[in-house]
Amino acid sequence: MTQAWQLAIGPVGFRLGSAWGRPMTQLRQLYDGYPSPSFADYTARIEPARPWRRWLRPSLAITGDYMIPEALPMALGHGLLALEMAMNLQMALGHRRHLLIHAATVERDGRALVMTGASGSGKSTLAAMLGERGWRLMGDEFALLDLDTGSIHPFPRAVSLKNQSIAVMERVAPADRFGPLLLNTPKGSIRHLRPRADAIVGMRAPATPALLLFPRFGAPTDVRPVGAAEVFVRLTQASTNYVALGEPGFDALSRFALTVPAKAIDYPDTEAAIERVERLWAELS
Amino acid sequence: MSDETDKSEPRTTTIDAATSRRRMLQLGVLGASAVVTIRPALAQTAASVMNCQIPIPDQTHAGQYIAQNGSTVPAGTAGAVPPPPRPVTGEEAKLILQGGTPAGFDPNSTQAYQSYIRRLQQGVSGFTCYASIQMPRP
Amino acid sequence: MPCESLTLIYHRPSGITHVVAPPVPALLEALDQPMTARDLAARLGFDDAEAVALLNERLAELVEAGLVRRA
Amino acid sequence: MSVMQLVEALRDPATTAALDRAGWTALLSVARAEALAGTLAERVAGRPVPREVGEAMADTRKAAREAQRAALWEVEMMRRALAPLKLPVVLLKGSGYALAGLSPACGRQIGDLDILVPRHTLDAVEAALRDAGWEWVKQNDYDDGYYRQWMHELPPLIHRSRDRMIDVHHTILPPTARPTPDAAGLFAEAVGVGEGLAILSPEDRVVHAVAHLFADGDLAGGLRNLWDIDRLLREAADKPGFWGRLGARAQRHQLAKELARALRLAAQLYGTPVDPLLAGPPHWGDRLYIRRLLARDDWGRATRRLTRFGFYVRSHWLRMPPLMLARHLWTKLRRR
Repeated sequence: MTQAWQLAIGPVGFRLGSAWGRPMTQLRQLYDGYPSPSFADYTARIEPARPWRRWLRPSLAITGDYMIPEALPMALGHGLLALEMAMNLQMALGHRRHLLIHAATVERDGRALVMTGASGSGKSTLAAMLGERGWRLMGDEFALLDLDTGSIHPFPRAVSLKNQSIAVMERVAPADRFGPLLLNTPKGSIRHLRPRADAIVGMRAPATPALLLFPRFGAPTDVRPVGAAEVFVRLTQASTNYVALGEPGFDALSRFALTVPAKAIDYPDTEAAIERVERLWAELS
Repeated sequence: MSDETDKSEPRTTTIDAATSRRRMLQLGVLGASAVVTIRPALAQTAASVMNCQIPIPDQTHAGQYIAQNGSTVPAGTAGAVPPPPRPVTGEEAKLILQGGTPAGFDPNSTQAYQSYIRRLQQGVSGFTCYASIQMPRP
Repeated sequence: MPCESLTLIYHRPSGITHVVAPPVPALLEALDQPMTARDLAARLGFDDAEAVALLNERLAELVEAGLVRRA
Repeated sequence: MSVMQLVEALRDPATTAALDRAGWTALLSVARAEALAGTLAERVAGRPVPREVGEAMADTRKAAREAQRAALWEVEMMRRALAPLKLPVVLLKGSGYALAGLSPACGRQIGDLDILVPRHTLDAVEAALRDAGWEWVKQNDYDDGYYRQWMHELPPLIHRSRDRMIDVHHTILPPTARPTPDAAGLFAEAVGVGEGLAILSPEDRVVHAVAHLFADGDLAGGLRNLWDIDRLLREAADKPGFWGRLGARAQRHQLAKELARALRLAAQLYGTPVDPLLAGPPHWGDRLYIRRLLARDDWGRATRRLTRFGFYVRSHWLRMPPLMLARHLWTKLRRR
């Protein structure tokens, strides 16, 4: 492997490999300050889609300990994104230590606010923004639900900002925390943002879930309660490993659904959302 | 025919009000499908962390046209449309399934492509991708 | 939409979760021993043919889900 | 070389004591690539390992056990579907090992459900499974025709709500393969495990694992298949007369040469106790097989492209006459 590096994100260690130098250099800059563990739970790699694709019109395949067929080869210029996706893939297919929920999470006073929803719901941007305003960012991609304690473990990857939200965050976060701007990726424009130092320092500190939100961007402000059964079903569909975990997964998720208050929240813009989130949070205690 | 419940006791958690026998006696309740089995959401999430593609048609039928009902037919068949110049991505497939036309596609062809995607079966290339995008999202 | 009374079932032998709506919990409760579909209908107080036919549909669902076994 | 490290760890878990954390990282990647992670995790259970390694191994063991539960449930649902037919149903490979509690099952990854039924019952079995919710995994016309005409199994079926596949076999090698196993003999010697289900006899289990090792694919998953053979042999080796019966069964199924090769490879890699007469003298070709079995680097990547391709062609050579092989490779090639 031409380029290799090990990276810890929350409780998970990754060994990363790349056939090219540049994506790895970008990744190491983006994750500056993160620990480099000596044992890795998962190996994630990017390699030439075909042997000659290393040099000739390079295109890369996302792979590792776990892989899926029919993945679209990506352009070398998007190598950083590919490495990120390779890590996501290992988690989605292989992780069994926690119940993995596709959600963004922030923490305050030891209690976690979990936001789940399809991509485009704005949960990443919302979490990133809250992370700049007094909350600790625990992660924008996966929430790791502890099967024994019911708490949430951080998985503070660099936030993946898409399209319009890039400019929104560029106004509030310093330039040295941003990765390169990636244009024309399969998901549009992408720019990664390293979380603030408190998120990295605190990346082994779990938090108790206190509120679950289903945000939806682009509609007039509205808040509706969501019943426990609906929460349960929606979270099984937002989880990559619920079925594989068996009974511990059922216990953890039903406990979460029965004890954590849940609201669906529609919002027209990030400011309105933050104002509403703060109010809901204040109403909790 | 006789039925028996499975010997091993299942764990149940009842949410909200308990059922009363009286209520279940209503035919309306009895008439509706009452079991939802939780299935793995892996494909869906895999799609959101990966991106996938659907070749139309698959390589074994390369060069064939797509009929309006989505089947592959010999090139030049009346009423059928030529395949798209490249595989459709998951995002484009989603748009096509909603009746839209991705940039660079002939609007007159998308009906046939939509039928083709709907008819995809396990084992045909593109199926995993299709399965991942047609699953209901939370 | 308010969430109507739903029951979550974790079925240990299969490791599969089912979300069931009425009348399934009551059906499973009534099926406390092997019995014929006719016995079950009688126990639940169904007498007309339409109800028995619908009951059989629900039982078929439960058989496919593996919660009820045809003997 | 890390694949050898995996082989040694399975053979003697104490060899892992020398590994540092980087060594464990590589070992785990290689084990995952060879579908042996669960097996490895069970082998090293209880040994002193670095804390993070212990956590990863515990996760892996739990995952394997949960997956076996799902596989056994699939067996039960199949049993319920086929019970009215009152047929002899023989469970093959992983599900069979798991249901009978045989040692290869420990930590083993179980893929599709493989069953063996008498050839003349295939139509009835197909109908019963479809009634119970299994559906065709519809391939294209070529594949479907290929299966029905040439293979030793129905085209695979998948259950519509559980997404699990079942392969229904009527013998253990395709009719086109040069060896012709005695299918009736497999049923005659099968051992009941209750509720109308059976597994192959101890000797036939080994012969089937051997057929599977050499005939399926390009020796892909070879280390795992060879591990099955090692475990099966160790479990049966002490039974009086076992080796004699094993030799006779291999003859009967026309797989004596393949058995001898598998015994030599297992002995060499896993230190399996084997009967020297059955294994025969070392053969120059064994080295090629070993080379192929160990073709992986410590990132879990497949290496030795040429050796692999050679075995791919060879595996089909064993399964089909030359002209059909040419046609098959041509069709597959055009599809790429």
